[in-house]
Amino acid sequence: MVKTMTQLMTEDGIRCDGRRLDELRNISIKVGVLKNADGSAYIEFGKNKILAGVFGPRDVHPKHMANPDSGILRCRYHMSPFSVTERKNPAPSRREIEISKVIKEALQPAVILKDYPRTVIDVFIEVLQADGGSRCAALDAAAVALADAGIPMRDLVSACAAGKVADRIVLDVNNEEDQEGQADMPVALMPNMGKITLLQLDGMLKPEEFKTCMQTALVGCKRVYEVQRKALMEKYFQNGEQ
Amino acid sequence: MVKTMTQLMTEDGIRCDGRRLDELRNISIKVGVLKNADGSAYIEFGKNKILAGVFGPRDVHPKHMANPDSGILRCRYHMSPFSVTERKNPAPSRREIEISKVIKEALQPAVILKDYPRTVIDVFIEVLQADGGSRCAALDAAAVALADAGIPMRDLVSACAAGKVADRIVLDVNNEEDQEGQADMPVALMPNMGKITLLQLDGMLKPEEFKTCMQTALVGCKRVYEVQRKALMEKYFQNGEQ
Amino acid sequence: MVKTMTQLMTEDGIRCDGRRLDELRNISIKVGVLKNADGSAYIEFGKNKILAGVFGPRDVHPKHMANPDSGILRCRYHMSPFSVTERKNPAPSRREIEISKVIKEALQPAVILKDYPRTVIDVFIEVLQADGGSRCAALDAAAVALADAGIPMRDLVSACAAGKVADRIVLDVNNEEDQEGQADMPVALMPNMGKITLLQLDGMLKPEEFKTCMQTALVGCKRVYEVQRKALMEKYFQNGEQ
Amino acid sequence: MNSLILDQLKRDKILDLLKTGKRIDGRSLDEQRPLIIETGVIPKANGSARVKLGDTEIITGVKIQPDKPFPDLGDKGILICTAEILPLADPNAEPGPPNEEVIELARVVDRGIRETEMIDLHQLVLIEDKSVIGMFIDSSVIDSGGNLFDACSYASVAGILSCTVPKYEIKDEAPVLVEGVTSKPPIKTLPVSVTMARIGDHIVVDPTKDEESCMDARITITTNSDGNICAVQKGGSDGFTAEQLLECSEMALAVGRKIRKQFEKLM
Amino acid sequence: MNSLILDQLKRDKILDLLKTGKRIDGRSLDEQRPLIIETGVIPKANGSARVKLGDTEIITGVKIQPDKPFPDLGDKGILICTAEILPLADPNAEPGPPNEEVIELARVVDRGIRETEMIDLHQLVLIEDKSVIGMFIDSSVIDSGGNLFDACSYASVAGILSCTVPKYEIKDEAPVLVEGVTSKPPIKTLPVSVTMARIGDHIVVDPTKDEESCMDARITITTNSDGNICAVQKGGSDGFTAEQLLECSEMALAVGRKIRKQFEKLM
Amino acid sequence: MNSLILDQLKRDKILDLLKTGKRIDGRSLDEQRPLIIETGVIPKANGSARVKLGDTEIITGVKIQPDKPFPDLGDKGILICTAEILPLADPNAEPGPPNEEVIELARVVDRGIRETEMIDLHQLVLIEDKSVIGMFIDSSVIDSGGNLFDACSYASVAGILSCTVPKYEIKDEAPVLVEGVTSKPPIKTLPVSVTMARIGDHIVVDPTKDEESCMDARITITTNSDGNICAVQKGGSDGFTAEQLLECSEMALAVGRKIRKQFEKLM
Repeated sequence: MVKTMTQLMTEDGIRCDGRRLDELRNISIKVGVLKNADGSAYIEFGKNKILAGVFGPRDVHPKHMANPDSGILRCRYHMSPFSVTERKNPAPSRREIEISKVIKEALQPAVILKDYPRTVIDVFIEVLQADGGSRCAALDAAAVALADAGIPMRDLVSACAAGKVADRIVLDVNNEEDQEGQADMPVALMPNMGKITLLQLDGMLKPEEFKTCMQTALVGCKRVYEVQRKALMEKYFQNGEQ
Repeated sequence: MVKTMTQLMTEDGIRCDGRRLDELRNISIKVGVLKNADGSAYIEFGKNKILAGVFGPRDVHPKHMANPDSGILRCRYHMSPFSVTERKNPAPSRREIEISKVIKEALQPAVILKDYPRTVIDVFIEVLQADGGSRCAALDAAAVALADAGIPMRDLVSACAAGKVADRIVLDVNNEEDQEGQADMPVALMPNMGKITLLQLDGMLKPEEFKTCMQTALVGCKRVYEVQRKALMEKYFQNGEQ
Repeated sequence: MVKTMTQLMTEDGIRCDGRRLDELRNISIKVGVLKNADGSAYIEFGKNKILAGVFGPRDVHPKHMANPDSGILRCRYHMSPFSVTERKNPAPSRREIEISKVIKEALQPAVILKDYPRTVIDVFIEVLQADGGSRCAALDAAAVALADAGIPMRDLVSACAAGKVADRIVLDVNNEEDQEGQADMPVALMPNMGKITLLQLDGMLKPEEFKTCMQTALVGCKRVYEVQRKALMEKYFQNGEQ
Repeated sequence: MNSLILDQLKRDKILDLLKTGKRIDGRSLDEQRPLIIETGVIPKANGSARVKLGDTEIITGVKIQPDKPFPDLGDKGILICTAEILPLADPNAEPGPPNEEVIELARVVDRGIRETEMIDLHQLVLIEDKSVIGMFIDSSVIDSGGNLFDACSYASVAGILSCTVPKYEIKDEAPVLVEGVTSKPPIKTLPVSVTMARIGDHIVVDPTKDEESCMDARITITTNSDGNICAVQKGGSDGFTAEQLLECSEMALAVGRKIRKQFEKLM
Repeated sequence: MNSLILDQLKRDKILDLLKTGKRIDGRSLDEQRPLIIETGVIPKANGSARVKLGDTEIITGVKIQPDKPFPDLGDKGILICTAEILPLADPNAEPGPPNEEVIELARVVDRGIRETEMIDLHQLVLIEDKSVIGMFIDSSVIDSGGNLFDACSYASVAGILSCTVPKYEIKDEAPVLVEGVTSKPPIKTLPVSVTMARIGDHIVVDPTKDEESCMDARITITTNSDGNICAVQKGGSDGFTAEQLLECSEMALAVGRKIRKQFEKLM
Repeated sequence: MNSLILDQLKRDKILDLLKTGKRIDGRSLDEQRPLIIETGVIPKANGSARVKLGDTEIITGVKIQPDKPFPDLGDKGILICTAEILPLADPNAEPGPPNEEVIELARVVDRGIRETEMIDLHQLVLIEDKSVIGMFIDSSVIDSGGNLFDACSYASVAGILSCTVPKYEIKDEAPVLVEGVTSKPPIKTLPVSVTMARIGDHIVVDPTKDEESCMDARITITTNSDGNICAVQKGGSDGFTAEQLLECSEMALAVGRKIRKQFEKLM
């Protein structure tokens, strides 16, 4: 198939979807969207549409996986068959298993597990429609869903990617930029504690670009945090009531 | 491949295998054909050749599946690789898993499980040669095998399909009629209690045809019941002895 | 692909790799090559390069597999993807599962399991490069690794194949001889107790050839035993110390 | 423990109310819960729908792509409906390969649409025996509140109705997408699945999760636009009398007519 | 519990009797149980057999269909023997993927037939390197009473002998069935598998399930019509002396001759 | 039980020493363990290496064979790196399908080599869109002593550097091996993976197994010959500050330069 190379950026730094270099895509988060889950959130982040549901703390099955000294956190990141251009096989791919692991490890520092020995907290993420940055958007929804479930947390976790496109560092890489750009760096931050809990990079960055890219992503994480906070406030403290 | 359409019925209602509209295929049932199983039966129903073996009540593995208040019933319907025209992969297909479930649910009302808490009764069905109506024939053999195993039962379960072929309602649909006919409706009946425990339909029936078709199938079930009874009598009460 | 038939033997009984009829390939065994395993050995047997590692006696998982009266022995024979000409899928093949079983049964008579009830001894074998006779070489390494792990044993187990190539009985069949020869017979022997614990045959032998072939293999086993002994002595009794 | 007792109390309440002809949520026995259908919710898919049936919620996406026909079915396109219960939909759902309940769900939804011949599959052929259009209708239960059979079926039908089918041309025997040209799928009839539960001697339409937990048996009947009965599946660990089943078939036709009007608005 | 005690008593009895040269079912040490072979039991298959060896019972079906040859084996047809123990055959059998015992069973049965070169695979080629005939010989144990190796092997051989091979013509490089024309499979030799158990110092032919439960080791030897030894498999958690194995090879030839006469009647 | 106490004591010791800027094996914080690389250890493979990084030991084999390109990537050859932890490498490793840790290991090793564009995949094309050369780089951990990420990456790189690529000609649209003609793989750059652990406030390079058991978080940074950062993976159940990560990136570049010199000797 012949494909014309997408023009990823104009000369004055306007990106293929009209954004400026440091501009996030539209983000909206709804809290408590599911009736069965103990906590839940739905995020639209650009064209990403992602659901997160949390159950727990609850008993562990199989029992031998339980930890007598602490609760455990499990995470499943899964893409719907219709979420991507070519229909995806519903069985979890190796990519989904790896992302499940890094998301779990990004959430774990924020969750206070010690108080719930022998239990599990399950975080289930379903990507209904995928765009660039789905793992960050998934993390953002999952952190809110954990809070909605009343799980005690040290901090939220806020995630956003930065990257390199047409030789420039940009915030919040979209699908086209991810596929044809030069680098993609997803980052997750515990915003109040200043702790980076997820960092990945695919691409090629000079050392100074690496620094700029990370700082750009961290700015994005903090903006995402405001959206997360607002969404939780709207559910829990609207009109001054709990 | 070009295939000439089978002539499914003559104008005076004689079917492709020579039967009349309300005529069953030949059925023969042998009881107690296996030495290892606690109960067993072999049925030939038209060209169907099916074995059923029952084990139990016995301990449940894995143990967490046991029910402290009642026995459980498990059922496996499986087709031999050589049972159909194209060699079948021996791994259970989704079709076999669904049929296993509906057969289990068709037998369950007849089996008195309350008396055997924490145990399982396993019903294993092997279709050695498949023809139209294999799930009904399998059920017929399984019910007899359960009785042969001495499992306490409220009633037998007797199954037979009816269907629509060449615009007419017929009893006991065979393979050609199933594949080229208009509707196939397998039905299972607890004959003494008048309870229908399996009902499926694939095809297209007017509401009045639906009623006729069901009634036709029920007549078939009752005739099958006589064959089941006779087979059990032959084993257990021949010559006046137990 | 057109392939010229390998000349398997000269008229005066010199084989394709230059060996005489009753000559073994080069064998070298190193004991205790792994730090994590409780016992280990590395064997080069012709072009075979095989690692064996032993863990145990240790607790059995899952627990219901434990035997209250005796230890159990488990064995896994596995080929690396790069060990054969065409890259091998890393999932265990049916061939590998069968070989694992026959190796386990060949080692079992030599291992004193009664003293370790409820435990397991795990033997893991990795074929890094495969040549003819890999199961025998694997067994030879596994027996040494068991001894290295300090598992109490009645005897070593020493294995070697014989076969029929160009109408003659030969010792220690190599890859070309295995594939184009007339018979391959792997044999394992407990050398001090004179017990044959593995015997397989693929090919075609007259009854008198069967006898000669087995005797030839047994001679090979005894020579392998000397190599095994020497390797263990070198590790444990070099310079007169334990 | 407490929740087990609450469950038991709820079951007792359901049974008590049914004796007086009432349901715990105030519905009459033959009344469905409100059905809310939203389409186009997954713009990247060729068709999609989000369906709420009471507390049950489904998202369905349709993917359309060229495919090879099944052997011996070279004159027909491919239509495959699947269904899965996402682990976030139900505290008892587990990740992993589908169990027998999910397999039954997916197969019954698929048969309901297939046996009514909702889509004219002959119109999905590009080159006979070689190349056809495949439609994959994947339904995910995102909130489980009873009667997943009907909810998944409605979401699948709505997803199909919302589809735009891309156009393919044949070049060098291979299908090539024609950008910007689409059509509606070739719809022949509108299947409506109606599920009823028997609780004691009572038949209730569209059971909730609580009603399912105390039902004796279940029947799902799919009818088409012409008022024919096209697919039936009995479930549950007890049976029905013939009279009850005939009553169910009439209910399925009556309820089906109402739902079908909602579908017609989507066309 | 009681049954464990009974099992132990039975084992003691077997061992006691063997000391006096007798077996619990009255057979002599080198005597097989009666072998009953019935062919054509699955008319829809291309070949089939039902075999009883004492209390062990097997059903084998043969399916023949065009296939692609294995790479580098383009001048040979395909022959695959499988074996499975149905869960109704044995209280200890479990549904699911085959365990190591079943895999060994299937592979030993397959090798016995393959290594004797029972079938001339070169005659099953339709177009070299492109299209060949594949024969799938699937054996199911329906009653497990010991010595599954020999019983499955006999059922496989009988199934093959009962085959009618359909004729295929090549049209446009693809095989097309020629209706109504069949032939016998190209048989070169008759393999006979003979399994012996060592119990203490005694070698017994064709062990029953009870004898297997107290055997020390097992050996399966397959011979062909010319009296050659073609496949051997030792099993069990102990070993044999060389003398015992030579004794076994003679027994396998002697018993093999008797069984082969039963096969010859099927040709 | 005792070994649990010993483990705890060892962790305490590691933490105590770090407070004084020391490591339990005497290394400085930014010092790697000795790296020993041996190539050509599997002569039957197209390339191979045995790598020891302290107590960790890896064997990597490279297989090169013609393959079909991935769809939409018809102008590139195939490069796939895998990694597995053999059960003999670690008392906690289990046979069976890879768990999430092994999947992460394999994917991070693969990305490190892929994202640096070590190999010019365009040079591995035989016929565009139809036939390409595939390189499979399979790493097996045979002794697990910490920092499997770097050890597997080094073994993969060394395996690739040791490769001889066979020559294929196209005949009748199919690739045919040209015997006796080989070339070196088209290397563009040398990736070096450097893994660091955070233990409390300390960052240590190349953690041992004992250090891993008490680390808070882990970061793996891969750099190329031009001093660019090409792949990063954070792991572990806690995080880093931004300052710590920048410090890590500098360490990765510095340590990377030393390791790269060892690779250059292999070219």
